[in-house]
Amino acid sequence: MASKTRVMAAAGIAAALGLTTAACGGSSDSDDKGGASGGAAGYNAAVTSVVNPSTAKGGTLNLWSSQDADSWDPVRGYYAFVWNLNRLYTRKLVDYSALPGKDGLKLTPDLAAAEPEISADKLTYTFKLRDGIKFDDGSPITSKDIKYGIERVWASDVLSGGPVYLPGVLDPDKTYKGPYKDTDPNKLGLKSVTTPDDKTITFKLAKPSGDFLYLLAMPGSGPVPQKRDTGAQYGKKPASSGPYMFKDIQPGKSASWVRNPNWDPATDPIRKALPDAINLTITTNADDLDSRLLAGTADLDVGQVGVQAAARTKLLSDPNLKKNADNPVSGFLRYAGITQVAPLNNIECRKAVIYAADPTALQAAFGGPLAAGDIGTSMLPDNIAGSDANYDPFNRKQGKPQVDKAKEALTKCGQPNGFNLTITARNNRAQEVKAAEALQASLKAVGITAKIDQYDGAQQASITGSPDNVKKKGYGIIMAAWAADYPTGSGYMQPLSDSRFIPANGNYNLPEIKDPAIDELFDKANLESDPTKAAEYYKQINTKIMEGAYYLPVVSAKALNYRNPRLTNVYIHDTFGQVDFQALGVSDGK
Amino acid sequence: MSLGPEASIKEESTAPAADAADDRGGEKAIAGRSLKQIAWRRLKKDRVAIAGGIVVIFLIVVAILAPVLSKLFGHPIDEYHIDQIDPTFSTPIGKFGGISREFLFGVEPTSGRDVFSRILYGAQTSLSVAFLSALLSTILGTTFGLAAGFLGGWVDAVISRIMDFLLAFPQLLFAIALVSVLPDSFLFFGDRWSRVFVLVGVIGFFGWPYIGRIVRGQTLSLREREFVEASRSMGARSGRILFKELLPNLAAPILVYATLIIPTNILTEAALSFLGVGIPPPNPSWGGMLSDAVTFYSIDPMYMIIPGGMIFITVLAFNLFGDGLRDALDPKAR
Amino acid sequence: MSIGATNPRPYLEVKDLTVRFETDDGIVQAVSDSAFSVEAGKTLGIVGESGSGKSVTSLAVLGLHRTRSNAKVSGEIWLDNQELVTASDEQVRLLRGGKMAMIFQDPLSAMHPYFTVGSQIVEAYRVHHPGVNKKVARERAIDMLARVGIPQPERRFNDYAHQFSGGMRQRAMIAMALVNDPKLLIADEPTTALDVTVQAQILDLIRDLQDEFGSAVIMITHDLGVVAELADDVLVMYGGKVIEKGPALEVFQNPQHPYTWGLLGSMPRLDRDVRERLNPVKGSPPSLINLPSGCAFHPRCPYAGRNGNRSFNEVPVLHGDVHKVACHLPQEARTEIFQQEVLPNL
Amino acid sequence: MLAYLIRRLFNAVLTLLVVTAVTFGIFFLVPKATGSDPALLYIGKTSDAASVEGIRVKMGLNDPIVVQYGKFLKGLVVGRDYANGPDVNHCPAPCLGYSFKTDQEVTPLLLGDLPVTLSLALGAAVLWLIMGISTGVISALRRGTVLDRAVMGGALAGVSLPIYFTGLLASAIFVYWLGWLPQGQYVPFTENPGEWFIQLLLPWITLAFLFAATYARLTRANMLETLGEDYVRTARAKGLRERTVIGKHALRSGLTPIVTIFGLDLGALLGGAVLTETVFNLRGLGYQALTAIRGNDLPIILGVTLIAAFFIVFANLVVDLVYGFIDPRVRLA
Repeated sequence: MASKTRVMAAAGIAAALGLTTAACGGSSDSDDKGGASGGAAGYNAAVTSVVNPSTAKGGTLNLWSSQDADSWDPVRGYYAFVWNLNRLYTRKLVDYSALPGKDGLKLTPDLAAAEPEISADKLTYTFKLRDGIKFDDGSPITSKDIKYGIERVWASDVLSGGPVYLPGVLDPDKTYKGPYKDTDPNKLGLKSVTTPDDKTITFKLAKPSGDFLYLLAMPGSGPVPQKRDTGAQYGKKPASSGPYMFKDIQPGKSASWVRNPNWDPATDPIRKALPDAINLTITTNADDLDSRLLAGTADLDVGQVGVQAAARTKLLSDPNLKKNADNPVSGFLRYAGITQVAPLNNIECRKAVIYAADPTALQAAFGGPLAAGDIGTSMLPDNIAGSDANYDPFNRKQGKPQVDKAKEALTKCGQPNGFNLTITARNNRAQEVKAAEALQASLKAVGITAKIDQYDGAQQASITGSPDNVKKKGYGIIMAAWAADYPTGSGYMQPLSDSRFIPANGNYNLPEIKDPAIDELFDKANLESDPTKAAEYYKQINTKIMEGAYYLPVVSAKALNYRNPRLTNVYIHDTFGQVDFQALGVSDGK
Repeated sequence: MSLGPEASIKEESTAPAADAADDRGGEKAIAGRSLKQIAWRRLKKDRVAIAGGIVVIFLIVVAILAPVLSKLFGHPIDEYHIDQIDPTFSTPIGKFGGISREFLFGVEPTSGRDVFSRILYGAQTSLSVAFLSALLSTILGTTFGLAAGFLGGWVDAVISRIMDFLLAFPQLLFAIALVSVLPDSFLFFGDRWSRVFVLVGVIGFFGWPYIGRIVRGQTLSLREREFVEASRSMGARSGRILFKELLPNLAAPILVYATLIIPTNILTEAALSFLGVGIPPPNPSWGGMLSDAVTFYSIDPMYMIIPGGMIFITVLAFNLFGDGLRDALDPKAR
Repeated sequence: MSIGATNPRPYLEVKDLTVRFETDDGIVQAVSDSAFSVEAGKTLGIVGESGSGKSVTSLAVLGLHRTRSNAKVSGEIWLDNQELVTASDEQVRLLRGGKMAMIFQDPLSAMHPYFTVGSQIVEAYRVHHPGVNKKVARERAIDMLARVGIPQPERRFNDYAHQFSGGMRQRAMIAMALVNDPKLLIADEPTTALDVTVQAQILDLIRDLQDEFGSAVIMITHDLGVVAELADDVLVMYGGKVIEKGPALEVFQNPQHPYTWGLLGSMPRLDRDVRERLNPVKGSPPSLINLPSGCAFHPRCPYAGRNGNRSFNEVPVLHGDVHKVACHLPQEARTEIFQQEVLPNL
Repeated sequence: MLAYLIRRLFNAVLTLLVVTAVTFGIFFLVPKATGSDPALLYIGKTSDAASVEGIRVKMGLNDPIVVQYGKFLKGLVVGRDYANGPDVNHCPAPCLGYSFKTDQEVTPLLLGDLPVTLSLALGAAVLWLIMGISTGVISALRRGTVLDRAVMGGALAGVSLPIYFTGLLASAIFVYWLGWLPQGQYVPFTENPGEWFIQLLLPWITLAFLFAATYARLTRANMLETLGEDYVRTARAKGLRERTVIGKHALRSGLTPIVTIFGLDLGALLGGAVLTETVFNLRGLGYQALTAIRGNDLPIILGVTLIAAFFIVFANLVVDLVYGFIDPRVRLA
C-alpha cells in the first residue's frame, strides 16, 4: 500500500481530506469572524464562503511556493498542492466539486458524462464519457487514454513516488506489470479494466470498495495519451486535459500555464478558468515569499503551510492584513506513535506517556494554536465523518500534563520509578525535533528518561517504517504526522490501525495494532454504502484506538495563510484544506 | 580552507613563520632559555593580550562551573516555561527576549527554556570541542610535521601529499557529512559527550595539516642549523636530536599555532551546530541556538544576539591572546 | 652658507651626532655625540663590532632614519656646506643617491628581487635626472655596469640580482651607487659577504673609482685589514661612541685605546704563525638600552684596574690633538701597557 | 616548464580521483554499514518491492561498488545511460550522475547553481580585496598610530565574527529594521542586472567583511615585513620618492603572498560558500550540497565535492603558475 508520508516528509503539507466548518476546527481566535459575511473579505472568510465571487476573466495569476513540486506527472506527484494544481491540467472520470465547505468533499462526474452504473454486487463500475473532450494537442480523449493513464499506476518501478491504491482494488495479486512491461501491442493489457468503445470504460473490482470512486478522483487516474508518454520523463511535459496546459517547466525554479485552446468549458462542470495565464514561482526563501505576499506582489502561497513567524506577527497585529488571512484546518494530525518496545507493550506504560505529555508545550513546539492547530484529542480529526470534537478520553484539551495520573499508570505498569525510552524525530523537521524535546522534558517530570534519535526523514520508510528496525533500534515513541488521500475514515485510519496494513517497509501502523475487532470494523465500513452508517463504525474504531493508548495525538494541524486581496473566488477547498486554485481569478485583470 | 571563511588560521600559516623561527632559533641559540623571560615580559606588557587571556580564563571557569551557576542563577536547561511564551507568536512575552531577574538572558522562543543556563552549557561544549580538537590537531600535526621534515625523503613526500590532499578537500561539507553518519553514541559516553568526541575527531583531523605544514617547515630550517649539525657531527642519535634539539626549538611556534587554532575550532563547531549536525538536543550549543534563532531573529533579535555575541566574545578573546602570544614569542611577526 | 664661505668646511662634517630609537623594550642609545669629517677625495674608515653604532651613523648621514617614526636624531651633519639634520625630507631625498650614495653590505638582499638589475640602476639615474629618457638612462646604466667591470653588460642588464655571482652583484651594487657620480660614497661592510679574492677586487674597484670621481668615501667595517688598506683616517666606535680617532697610520702604529688593541689583536695576519691563538676582545658588546655607566668599555677592559685613583663613573672625554682617544687610563700607563704587554702579542 | 605543468596536472587529476573515490566510498559504504538501502533513499515513499528493485536496476546499485565507481568515472568522460527496461535516461558527458531524488541530471543541475556561487564569490572577492588591502597597507604605513590600532582592532573583531551571525545581524538591521534591502532572493544577472546587484549586496558585504578583515591583517603583516627589507632601504638610499618606494618596491613584494591566499580562498569559495548561501538562502553549490547531504542524495554530493575539489586544486595550480611569473626567483620545475 502506498503511504502519505512522502507528503509530510517533504513539507508537512498533507493531501488532506476536507473539514467541516471553522467553528469545529478553529480555536476561539478563529471562531469569532468564522462563518461571517459570504463574499466580503475578512479573517477566515474563505474558510466557509467564497471571497470576492466573480466571473471576470483575464489577467495573470502569480502563485508562489517555497518548495518545488515532487513531480508534475499525475501518477508521481504526492504533495497536496500538486494534487490541487493538477486540477488545472488533469481531468479525471470524477473529481471533487468546486464548492466551499462540506460540499467540496462531494465527487462530481468530470470526464464521465454521469454517475457510473454500479452492478448489484458492487464489483462492476461502468462510465460513459462526455462528448467534445480533447487533449491540448486537439486529439480527443478516449476511454483508452484513461485506461492507459490508470495502467501507469501499476508501473511504480519506473514511476516512483505516487500512491499505489488502484492495484489493491483492481489487481490485488499484481499480475499486471504496468504498460512498460506490457506484452499487449496497444499496451492495454490490464484485464480488470475494459474499453468496449472509445466512450465507455468498465472496471471490475476484486472486492467491493466503498472508496473506489475516491481512488478514481486522484490525479493518477487521469488520462494520458500513450504516444506522448515518456515514462519517468513524462513529468517534464505532461499532456493537458484541463483548461490550462504547461507553457514551461524549470525544475526548482518555476512552472507556467497558458489556456488550453482545445478545452471546451461546456464539457467541464467544475473548472472556472478565469485567468489567461498562471505562473508558479519557486523561491528558496520562505520569508521572501511572505514579504511578497504582504506586499501584494505575490498572489498566494500554493504550499498553504502558513506564513513564517516573522510574517505571522506582522499579519496578526495589523487588522488590514489580518482580514486577508485564513486559518483553516489543513486536515492532518500530528501525533506520536507508541510502539510495542518494552515496557510500552504494557498499556499502562503507554497511558503514562500520554498523561505525562504536556499538551501546550507540544502545541507550542509546532507554533501555537494558530500556526500549529488545536491540541489533538483523538485519532480521528474533526473533519472526518465519525469524529467527535468533544471526545477527549485523556482530557488533553485542558492543556496541562497530568503527572499524578501518569505516576499512577506507571505504578500499575510496574515501573513506579519510570524507565528509559527513545523518541525519534525527522532531522529535516525542525518543529518535530522541538516537539520531541518538549515531550522528552515532560516525560522527565514523571521519571521517564527519553533519548532523542534524529533520522533523515527521507529514509522514513526504511527506518521508522520498518517494524524490524524499530525493534532493533528500540524506538519507543515515533513522532509522525498523517493525513488521508481521500476523505473517509478508512482512508484515514486503516493504514494506522489495521493489522493487515503492516508491511516490512513503509509501515504506518506504528504501534503495530493487531486488534481483530478493529480489522472487522474496517471491513464492515468498506461494505457500507451509507456514509452515516460507516461513520458510526469509524467512531468505534477511533474509540478502540484511543482506549488502547496506541497513539498520543498532538495537534490537528492548521495553517495561517494570506491571500492577495486582488484574488477573486477564494475559498478553502475542504478536500485539500487549501484554497481551490483552479477557481481563482484576479480582480484587476493584470 | 573551506572550513568556512572563518578559517583565519590561514593567516598564521602564511605569516613569516619560517624566518620568524630562524630569529627565534637564533635568539635561543645565543641567549639560551632567556627567550621565555623575554616573551613573558613582552606578554605582560601587552595589555590587550592579557585582557584576552583573562576573558578566556573566565570563560573556562564559567564552563566548568556551569552546573553550579545555572543552579544558582538559572533553571535546568531542559525545563520548559511555556508561561513565558506568547502562544500565538511563540515568542517570549517579556521585553528583550524575556530578560528578567528570573531569566538573566531571557527565554527560548516556543519553549521558554532558560537561555542563561543554555549559554553556560553551550560554553562547556564549545570550549571542550575547541580545546580537544586543537590538541588532536597539534599532536597529529607535530608528529607528522616532524617526521616529514626530519626524515625527509619518501616519508616527507607522502606526508606532504596527504596534507595537500586534505587541504584540497571541501572540508566543511565533509565535516557535515561525516558527523551526520558517525554514530550518535558509543562506548560508555552519553550521546552528548560521544557527539563531542565525534566533533573533536572530525575538526581535529581536518585541522592538523595547518600545524603539520608549519612544523615541517620549521624542522627543515632547523635541521640545517649549526647546533643541530653540531650535535649530529658529535654523533648524537636522531632521537636525541629530535627531542633535545628540535622539539625545544619548535615548542614556541607549536604553542602559538595551537593557541590560534582554538578560535577557528570554536567557529567550526558553531558552524556545524548551526548547520544542524552538532550536539544532539536537548543539550544546547551556541551554533544550534543561532540556527533556532533564524526563524525568530526579526521578531526576537535577543535570542540571536546572545549566542552570537558569546561566540564573538569567546573567539575574539582567544584571538587577542593568541596574537599577543605570537608577538611575544616572535617579535618579527608584529 | 655664509659661515661656510668664511671658513670652508670639509665636504662632510658631522658634529656631536646623537641617534636614539624608542622601542618597547626601552630607549636604544645607538649613537651618542660622535663627531668626524671627511675631505673630498679622502677615505674615512669606521671600525667597531656589530652594534657599535657605525652603521646607524652612516644611515643618519643619509637621512634614512627619517622614515622610522621612533628615531630621534640631534647634532649637525654638514654635507657640502648644507646642514642635513634640520633640512626638509625633500631636500635630503634629492641629495640621497645624488651627492651621497651608499653601498650596502649584502647586495642580494639589498637589491629588489623582482626587478632587473638594469632597471634598478636606470631608476636610480632617472630620479636624479628627470629630463632624461629611458634610452639614454639605459645606456648610462650599461656604461656603469661596464665601468665596474661586469662582462657583457648589455646582457646582464636584464638579469635579476639572484642571477649574479656574489662579486658581480656587489659590482652591480656599486654601479648603482655611482651612477650619479656621488661626491660622498658610504660603503657599509662592502666586502664581508664576499670571499677573500673577490674582496680584494672590490676594494681595488672602490679605490679606482674614488680616484676617478675624486669623491669622499666612508668605509664602514669591522675588518681592520680593509681599513689599513684604504683609509686615510680611522674612527673606532664602541657602544655608540667614538673612542679613538686619528690618521690611519697613527692609529695602527700607536693605538691608544685598550679596545683598539683588542681589535688589532683579533686581526689575523699572514706574517704570523697560524697555530698561535688570536686574542679577541673578551666578553660581549654592551646593550645599547642600558649602557654601562661612565666608560662603556670598562666592564670588558682588561686594564681597568690600572687607572690609579680615577673612577669610571664619568664618561671619558675624547682628548688629544690629531690622534684622539677617550680613555680613563693615564697616557703614560697606556703607552707602557701597549709597549710591554700588547705589542709583543701582535 | 612544460614538464612541470604536466606533472602538476597529473597530480591534480590524481587528487581529484582520490577525492571522488573517498566521497564515493563514504556515501555508498556508510549507508550499507548502517543497513539503510540507498535505493530506498531515492525512491520517495513508495515502498513496494517493484519500485525499489526498479531503482536498484536503474542506478546499478546491484553492481559491486568498484563497478559502480568505474561507471561513474566512465560517465564523467563519455557519458552514460541509466536504464531500467524501456525507461532510459541518457546522461551526456561530463555526467556527474543522476539525482533520483530530484529526478534530474546532476551536471545541468549544478551548472544551474554555479552562477549563484560565482556571483557571490567574485563579487565579494572584489570587495574584500579593495577593502582588505587598502586598509592593510594604510595601517602598515601608519604603524602604531591610533588609526592603525583602530583598523587592526576592527579587523580582529572581523575575523572573530562568524558569518552565520553577521549575516543574520545584517539582514535583521538592513532588511527588517531599516527596510533598505529586500529579502534575499537570487536574480540572474542576465535577467535583471539591477536586481541581481541589489539582491547580492548584503551577502557580498557580509562575506567580504569577513575576508577583508583577514586580508587587512595579512597585508599589514606582509607590508611591515617588506618595509623592513634591505632593498626598500636601498630604494630610499637611491633617493626615490616615498611614493615610489612604497607603491613600487614595497607593494610589489608585499602583496605577492596575498596572491596565494586569494587564489586559495577564491578556489575554496567557488566550491560553494555553504554558510553564506545557507544564511542568505542563495541556492548555490553550497546550498545544494547541504540539502543533498541532509537528504543523502549521493550523486549531488559527489558532484559538488568534485567541483569544489576541482576549484581548489585548480586554484592551487594557477597560484603556483602566477607566482612563477611574479617572482623571478621561483623556478617552475
